[in-house]
Amino acid sequence: MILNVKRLACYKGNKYLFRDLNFSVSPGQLLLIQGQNGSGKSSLLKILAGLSVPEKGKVYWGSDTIWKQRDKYCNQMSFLGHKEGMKRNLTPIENIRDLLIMAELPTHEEKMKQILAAVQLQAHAHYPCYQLSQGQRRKVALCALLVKQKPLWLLDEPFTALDKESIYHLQQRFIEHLRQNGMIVIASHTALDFIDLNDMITIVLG
Amino acid sequence: MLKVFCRCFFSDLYVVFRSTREWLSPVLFFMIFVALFGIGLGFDGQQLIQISPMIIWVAFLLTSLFTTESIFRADLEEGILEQLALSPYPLWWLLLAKSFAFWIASSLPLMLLMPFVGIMMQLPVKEIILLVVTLFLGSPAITMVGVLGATLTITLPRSGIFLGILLLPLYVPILILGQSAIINLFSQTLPLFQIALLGAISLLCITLIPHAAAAALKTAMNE
Amino acid sequence: MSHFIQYLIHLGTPRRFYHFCGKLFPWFMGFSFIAMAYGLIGGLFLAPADYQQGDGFRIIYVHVPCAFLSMFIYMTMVIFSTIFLIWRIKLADLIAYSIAPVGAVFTLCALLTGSIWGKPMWGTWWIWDARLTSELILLFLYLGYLGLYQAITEKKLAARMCAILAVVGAIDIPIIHYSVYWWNTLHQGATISQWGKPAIDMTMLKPLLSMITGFALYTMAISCIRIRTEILQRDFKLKWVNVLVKKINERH
Amino acid sequence: MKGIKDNMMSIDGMGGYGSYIIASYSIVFLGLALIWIRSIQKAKRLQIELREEK
Repeated sequence: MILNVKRLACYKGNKYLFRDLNFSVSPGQLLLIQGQNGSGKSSLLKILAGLSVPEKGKVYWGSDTIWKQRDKYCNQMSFLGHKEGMKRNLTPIENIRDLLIMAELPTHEEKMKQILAAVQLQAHAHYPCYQLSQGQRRKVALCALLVKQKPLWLLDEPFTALDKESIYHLQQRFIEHLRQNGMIVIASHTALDFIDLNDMITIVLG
Repeated sequence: MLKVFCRCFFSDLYVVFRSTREWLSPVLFFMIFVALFGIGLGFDGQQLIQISPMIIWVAFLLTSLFTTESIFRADLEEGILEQLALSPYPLWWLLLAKSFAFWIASSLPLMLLMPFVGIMMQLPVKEIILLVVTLFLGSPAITMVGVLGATLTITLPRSGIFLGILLLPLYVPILILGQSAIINLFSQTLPLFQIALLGAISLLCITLIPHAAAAALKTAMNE
Repeated sequence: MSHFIQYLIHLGTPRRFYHFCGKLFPWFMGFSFIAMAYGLIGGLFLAPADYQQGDGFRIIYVHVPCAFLSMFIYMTMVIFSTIFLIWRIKLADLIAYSIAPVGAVFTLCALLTGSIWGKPMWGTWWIWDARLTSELILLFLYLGYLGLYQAITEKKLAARMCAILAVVGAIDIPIIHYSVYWWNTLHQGATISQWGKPAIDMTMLKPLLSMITGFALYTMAISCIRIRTEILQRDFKLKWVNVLVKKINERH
Repeated sequence: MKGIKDNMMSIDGMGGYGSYIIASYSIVFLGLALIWIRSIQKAKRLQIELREEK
């Protein structure tokens, strides 16, 4: 499966954020979307996720557009936006379980704990999320992403509020995912300093 | 399909019942509202019996109006709605589960209180039973209408009183039917017609509104 | 029929519709004045006094057109909102939004004249009967629609949200009407809404029909202006508007 | 002609309904005028705006 974008245009607040955008991401590739604040990074990512409809252009997943095969596409993609998608009153374990069930996946308690342990959150596994810091919540959300193991990851500013060590750890996970023929799209205004990849495409918006 | 419904439902219930303030404050509001009327009219027992069903109905509607604003507020801030919209399951199904949970959390406590409130307001047993029955049949419609209002105003920062203007027209038929059911009982006839109609409206709301709300929510995500 | 549909599609672009409205406007306005003038003269002077209500019934000539148009405009809004929701034709939403304030004013007029009429007839300014209640709720629906449209800053979003609201309201109004109606008939028997039903005399009916037609044409004329303004506002940045403005500037 | 005249006479007195009739007619036509004025105002304002813009 290839993610293919053709002649995409996004119109917001009386002007075009971008026009005639063409690119494709194939298995094992990472796409980095860069640009200043307000240049349309998040909007582009939302379009790719199918959350919003572009002014013009099409997004293909394989041979068909993502809007035609929405259920199938949603099944092969995980999206992490600005907001974590974590309920404040639920524990990390419960949150991850919710996300897994919503994605039609089996829930292994052990596996979830393992992954939480890998980011030093095992002690917090059974406390409500409002006790966690911003960065810790972000980590939980990324854990959910890792457990889900969907081929395509769409990540909006995944590194905000994370410490250096976690960023390093996360980027190792990215490389692992790419080796298993996964695809990653990242919107970020910082460069990926730890990753040294041949198969990286960069788009600069604005 | 059913599994995801249950998951969505229970996790919403956990969220509400874990924070006492969230489910208790509407109940308290309801009690205060009714008690104020009771105190104000307390010396005239006959008059109280005449209008107390109306007071309880209005208190119920106002309480649900105040809770309506918060249905999706937290979910929007936490990004849950985006995840719901991206689930392979149809959004209306998930919304139905959420609405059901919201109904349990907001309407059920009030209905359980009804016997006590009814005694406080000097209602005879028969009327209390009828009040609970009509509320039970009407409240799903009230909740669903609230869900629709909440999705329509989801992008507004403070929807408060404006939501009232939107929801008032939609509350009116339910209020009228509930009210007329009780007035019928005063004249010693069993108001089966109103009860059936209330049930029908609730069914209509349960089947149609999740679709409308899902469409509205998807558009709101677009922004 | 297919020619007609083709013609409609041809009109579907804002630019064509703008000019179309411009051409229709004087006709609507002219005929509406004629119809209203006949209605006024006929209603106030030619028609005889009612045998029950005396001259009080003459309020019918403004009340009924207002009430009719308030419902009619809402129905039109609902139809255009449905078209917008199904086929996503932006022009449909634009028309619905442009006529909504007109409908709100008519609803308010119908309510006020209704209660003025009610005072001498029923002895009270207001009763909660089916027609008055549903008219009041209709006013709230109009206000809700307009308020929501203005409150949501993202206009595309506002359009869809309001279209959904309009359609839901359309289901709501008959339910309210009949629930009050049944309530009244069950509870106190039909007492209020039954008077004055015998066959209406032609000298009374003709001015009424003429008045309704006049009001409807007036609404359409006003709608033409409002729709044109709204089209210009939404297509502010487009080329054809530039050309149009240049042409008007040259003429001045 | 006589019939019309009779009716005119009754309008003069209006059988006690005169104030109600005048009130309702004036409200409605005030309403009509109001929509008219508002719509024209809006159109004019936009026209000025457009001319200044271009």
